[in-house]
Amino acid sequence: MKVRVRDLAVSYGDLDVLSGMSLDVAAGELVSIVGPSGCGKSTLFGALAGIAGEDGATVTGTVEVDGGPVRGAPFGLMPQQDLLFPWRTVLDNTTLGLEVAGTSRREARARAQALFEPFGLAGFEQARPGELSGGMRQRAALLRTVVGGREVLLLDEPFGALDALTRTAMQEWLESVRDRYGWTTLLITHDVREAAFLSDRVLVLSPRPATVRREIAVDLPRPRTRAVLTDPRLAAVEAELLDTLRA
Amino acid sequence: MKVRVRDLAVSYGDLDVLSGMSLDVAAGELVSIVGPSGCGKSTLFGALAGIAGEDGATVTGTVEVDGGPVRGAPFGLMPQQDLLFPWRTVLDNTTLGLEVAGTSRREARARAQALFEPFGLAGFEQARPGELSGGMRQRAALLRTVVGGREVLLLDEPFGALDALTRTAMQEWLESVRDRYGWTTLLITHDVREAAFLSDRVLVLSPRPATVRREIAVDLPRPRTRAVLTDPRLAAVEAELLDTLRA
Amino acid sequence: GSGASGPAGGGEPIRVALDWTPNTNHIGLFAAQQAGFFREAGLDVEFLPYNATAPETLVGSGAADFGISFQDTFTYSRAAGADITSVMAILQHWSSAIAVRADRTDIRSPRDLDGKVYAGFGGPGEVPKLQAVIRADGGRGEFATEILDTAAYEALYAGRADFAEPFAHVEGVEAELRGEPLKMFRFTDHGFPDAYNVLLAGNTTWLQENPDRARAFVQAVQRGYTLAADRPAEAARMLKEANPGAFTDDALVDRGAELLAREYLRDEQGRVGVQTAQRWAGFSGFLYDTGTVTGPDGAPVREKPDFSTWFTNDYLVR
Amino acid sequence: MSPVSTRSPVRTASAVSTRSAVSPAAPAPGRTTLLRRLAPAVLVVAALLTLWQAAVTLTGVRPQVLPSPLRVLEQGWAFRGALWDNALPTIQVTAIGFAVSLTVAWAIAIAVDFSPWLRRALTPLLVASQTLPVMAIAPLLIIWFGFGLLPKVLVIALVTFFPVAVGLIEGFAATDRSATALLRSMGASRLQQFRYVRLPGALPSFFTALRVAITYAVTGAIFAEYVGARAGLGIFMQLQKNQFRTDLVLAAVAVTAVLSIALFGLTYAVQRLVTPWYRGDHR
Amino acid sequence: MSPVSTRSPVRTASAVSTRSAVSPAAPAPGRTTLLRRLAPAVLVVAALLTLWQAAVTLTGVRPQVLPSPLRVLEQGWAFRGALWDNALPTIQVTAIGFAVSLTVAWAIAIAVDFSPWLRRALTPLLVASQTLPVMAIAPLLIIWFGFGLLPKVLVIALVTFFPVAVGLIEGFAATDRSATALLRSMGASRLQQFRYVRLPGALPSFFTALRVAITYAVTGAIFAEYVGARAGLGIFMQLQKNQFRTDLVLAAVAVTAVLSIALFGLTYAVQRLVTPWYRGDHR
Ligand SMILES: Nc1ncnc2c1ncn2[C@@H]1O[C@H](COP(=O)(O)OP(=O)(O)OP(=O)(O)O)[C@@H](O)[C@H]1O
Ligand SMILES: Nc1ncnc2c1ncn2[C@@H]1O[C@H](COP(=O)(O)OP(=O)(O)OP(=O)(O)O)[C@@H](O)[C@H]1O
Ligand SMILES: [Mg+2]
Ligand SMILES: [Mg+2]
Repeated sequence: MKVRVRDLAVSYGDLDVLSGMSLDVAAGELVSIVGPSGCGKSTLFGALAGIAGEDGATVTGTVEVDGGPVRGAPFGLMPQQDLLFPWRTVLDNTTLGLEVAGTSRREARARAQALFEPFGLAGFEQARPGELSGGMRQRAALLRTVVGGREVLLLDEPFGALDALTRTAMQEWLESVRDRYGWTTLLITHDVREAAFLSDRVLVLSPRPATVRREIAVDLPRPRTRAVLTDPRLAAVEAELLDTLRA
Repeated sequence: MKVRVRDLAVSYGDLDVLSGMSLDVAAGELVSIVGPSGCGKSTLFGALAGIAGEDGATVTGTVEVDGGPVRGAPFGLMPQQDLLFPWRTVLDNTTLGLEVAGTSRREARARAQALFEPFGLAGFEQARPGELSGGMRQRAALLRTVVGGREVLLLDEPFGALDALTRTAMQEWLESVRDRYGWTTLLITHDVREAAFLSDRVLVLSPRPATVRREIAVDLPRPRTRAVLTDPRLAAVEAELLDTLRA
Repeated sequence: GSGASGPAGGGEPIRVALDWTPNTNHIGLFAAQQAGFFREAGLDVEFLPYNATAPETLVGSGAADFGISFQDTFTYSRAAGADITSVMAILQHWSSAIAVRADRTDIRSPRDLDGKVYAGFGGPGEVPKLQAVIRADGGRGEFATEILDTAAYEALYAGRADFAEPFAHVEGVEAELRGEPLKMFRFTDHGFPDAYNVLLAGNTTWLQENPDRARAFVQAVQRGYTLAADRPAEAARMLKEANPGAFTDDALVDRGAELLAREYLRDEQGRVGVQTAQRWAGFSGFLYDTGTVTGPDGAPVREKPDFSTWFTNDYLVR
Repeated sequence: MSPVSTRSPVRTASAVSTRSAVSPAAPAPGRTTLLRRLAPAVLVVAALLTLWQAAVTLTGVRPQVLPSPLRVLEQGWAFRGALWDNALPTIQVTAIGFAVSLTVAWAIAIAVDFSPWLRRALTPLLVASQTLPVMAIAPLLIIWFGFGLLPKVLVIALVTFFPVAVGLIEGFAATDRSATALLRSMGASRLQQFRYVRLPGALPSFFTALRVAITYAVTGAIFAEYVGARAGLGIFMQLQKNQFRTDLVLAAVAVTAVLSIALFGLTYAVQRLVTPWYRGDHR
Repeated sequence: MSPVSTRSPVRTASAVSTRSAVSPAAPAPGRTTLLRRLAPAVLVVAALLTLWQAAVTLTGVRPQVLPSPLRVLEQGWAFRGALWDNALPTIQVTAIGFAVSLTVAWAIAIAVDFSPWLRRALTPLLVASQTLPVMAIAPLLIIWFGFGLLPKVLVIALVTFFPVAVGLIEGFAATDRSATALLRSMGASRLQQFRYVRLPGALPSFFTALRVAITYAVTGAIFAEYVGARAGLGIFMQLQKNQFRTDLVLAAVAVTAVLSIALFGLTYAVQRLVTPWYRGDHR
């Protein structure tokens, strides 16, 4: 198992957000997490990335990566609020993860620059984050995360602010490169179709305090193309997810 | 016409965002606006609400409300970034529009409080915005807007961060009360199904610089219920919208 | 004006501005207060709190009626148009002197000060005065000046400066008490005219309008300084009693008072307070000659005034 | 795998139990925490004093030049009555002066925030006001206002209003542009925009400035006593200095320092009360 | 409906053409804008000077107590050589002293930001350092460091480092917690967190503090000259004060004010260079 979580419990003061959550993610797998708003999805990511304590949470439980303690910074987190830094240009925002990892600025810029075109951000390299639209900010934040070169990606609603078209394009981009880089990915989404389309497995969380209520495997061939969207198996997964959520 | 916009053009320095946009919204109508990310939807709202100049835009054109110049503050804007104030509790954030309009604090609180339950925010009245999840923040921002009692609502992606279930519940809530209060509503969304479900008309914008590329009327009975979701006419509108966007 | 009423005419108190925190220069003032001389004269006297404003400015502008002054500051202020008159000489002679540390064997007389560092206060007449003394002693009068104001003595003691101009009866005593005595070169020993080191100045207009109260006040002060000249120990006690908490070192006050009584409070005829035109013309005339005195318009004045209009002995007991 | 308590958030595979990194783990809150918070300061001050004592003892420097801390303490204690009697008027004038100062700073900052014209008109004057040497204006103050409380209050206000005014002005100006825009879209008047956004947004900046200014308040009061005072720590210092009692001057300085530090500490308490939402991470 | 140009954003039905409310509409940028920006200050200063001139003429107050502004100007001009000769050393010592002050402030603020222990240990010391009356420590400085540049530089640093240090410390502490968290999640070291988030986040706060501190720099230098100097504006003031030349004292004060205002203005230029992303709405 790439990531192994056992009995993870997180609370903010009296508010129990996660209570004894356990989950496993295999290397190269894409696991989606769906659940009602406010159930604790973002909190789970915060706990995995080791920063839940930063805003006052009490965290207990075990997190293992590659069967051992977490070493270094294997998680690449794309937070729900994009958290672009106003004092950096868009380009320099996207190189942040690389710079922190010690990549030279020049090299980092070159690598990030290459993604501006497919991310629809070409021409905005030198803009400040405040000059971007909501969807552009989100794409910049995603770019920053995927270019950071971490083993496990934690994507919190990466496509939430995108229109249908841009969204599909970005999903397809992710599907096409995921394999190439061998990313293990955890994806929070509120779009069950997106979850079904992209995932190997989908975890449905219960309302707060969250536990894994149901785990649904998506048995569809990879790489997935637009054709999958009309596959009845996809519709079935979608329906099952909605049913579970409604329960 | 409740709202009449003619030849609205907005640019940020050299970047033309809107170029000669014209549109009309009748009283009580719900008009959705869809368009590619970064095309200028939020900018349009900023220009209507009279605040585009605030971040350096040049605005030309005409905006009329009820056939005359804009007087007072007829627009209730829900911005894409929720803009909850960290120094106010969630409850006091939601009463902001009322307080500005001169409603007493007590009265304002009572009115906002009544919506905390249907908005799934009960128990978080005294929390600070920083203690809310992404979806909860969005709901609080929507609550602040709808409780403000303005004639024209400008909702910028009000349900973007909500899971399918919560989203449906909120859409249904909006549909059920819209009529009662006689709100004229402009809604930005990237969800074509949502646009079709809620709207009287949908405006599809072109990429930047944006103009209205196509206007699609949704001829479905009101009030709309869950049953409409399976109506083939809805599916047809959805398909037409996607097609127009793809063009 | 109304002040022309009898000596007992109450009205507003007489305000006296001090130049410094209470010290032995003020001994007669406080002796007069403690011994009840003011009360006997029917006067209500108020010593203004110590402050950073020159007493000449306060007296000249009417913010005070009398104030402690010095012959050099008086000269500059009066030349610049201040409405002040000297009504009494407090110190009849120079008590301030050129001082070096007693262990400075290389400095035996003022001419050895050439090329040394002077710790000064920034007074306009200081440098010409010292130059004159050094030249009179056969030196060139060339030395560096560091303007240190209140830190001058510390600089002298620490050896950062070579000479300064302290009061023999204050800093001189203090240095001795501390066991690090100073070597003093008196101005008069080196061809320099004697001067009234400390004066009592009054507001000229006020004096003219209140001649009786002025006389009563000045005479009471004169009695106070006479007491200090006759019985310094008693006067020192009064000074201390009048300013509780102001003096931490009894010996400093007592020895200072003793020295004052012995050498400085009386003139050659043994009188207290009396001034002469000749003494005024000597040092003040010298200051005019240096070209550092400026008139009300800010332009240097060289032409000497009639110094006898600057002071009066009229209010004194003769 | 038995649960282990560690301070770092979940970064290890061994079972972790971590509590907020923000409020430091405190076994028993109250007294113990306070002690632990004060310990570093106490240690460093003690070390410095020891060094100073040793230096004085070793070099044998005259107490008129540099008295030992022990001597300062001893003499300060001996003169505690006089110190207290002089501290009282200084505290009084500090309180009044600083109150005036805050009022003036708020008034100016608000006026300037509402009128760009005033901003341009007043800024150079405000800066210039900080260049007035008290010595130069002392005679004017005395002649106009006598020796009462007023001139001293004016000096303190002059010395301390500026940091607060600048902090507020910049705090107001720096508030989130989009938050103001949102309020404008609600039809909020300039006054409402101020009340709902600019004012609360500027408070952190205000408290930073307040901390700077309050530090100058006591020193400003001592300074103000140069304008003329009968009693006060400044007068006491001058009296003792003129008698070469450096030890007592330093004792008065110590009293001043303690007063200032107390006022400085107070600002944190007030801030916590006034801006409960705001948590700088004073780690 | 012909297009009308108005400054208010689209709020009217009549055709509007509005340009950013941020950068005020400027027909010809360069000179005209500058003139319009300076106009309010010039007007107010002129009004005040006229008032002062009238007051002096009417009351007939002696110039030794309060000279008229015209006299100050006239005498200042007559003594422009002396003023210039004395301004130079003051400027020099200001520059050096303020450079040292900034260095110290940054060093302390960074150290304190990295170590909560240091924060607790140093804060009271920093506050206490602001309570040292220069008059009381001047003799010590002379004894230890002589008459050279050093004691003066120390005084300026002492007077000005504190606002900057406090501004920086609080600026560092106030940076967005979630931004720091994001960097931590990237495995950023404490140093990297500082460099990428806390440092840029604190810059606005730094510049606010800088403006307060730089205002004190020139005054601090003048103050420092009390510690002992041969020339300088402070010495000039003392000399003229002793000669009862209030007009020349005020002329020197005016020079000080102009210097301070110039330095103050400079901070805005530097800020625009260093933090181009940051726009407080200095409307
Ligand atoms: N403050 C600004 N300064 C400069 N350019 C800006 C600013 N705000 C927006 N823009 C630009 O205007 C264009 C339109 O932005 P807008 O926010 O209106 O897009 P949008 O249609 O709402 O997109 P999205 O769906 O992603 O939110 C974008 O290209 C953006 O870069
Ligand atoms: N800093 C905080 N302090 C206190 N409570 C918090 C904090 N952050 C989150 N919470 C609470 O934890 C719960 C879970 O929040 P979380 O952000 O994990 O939800 P989520 O599943 O991501 O929801 P959404 O889909 O709306 O983003 C919420 O009830 C929220 O109020
Ligand atoms: Mg979330
Ligand atoms: Mg948008």
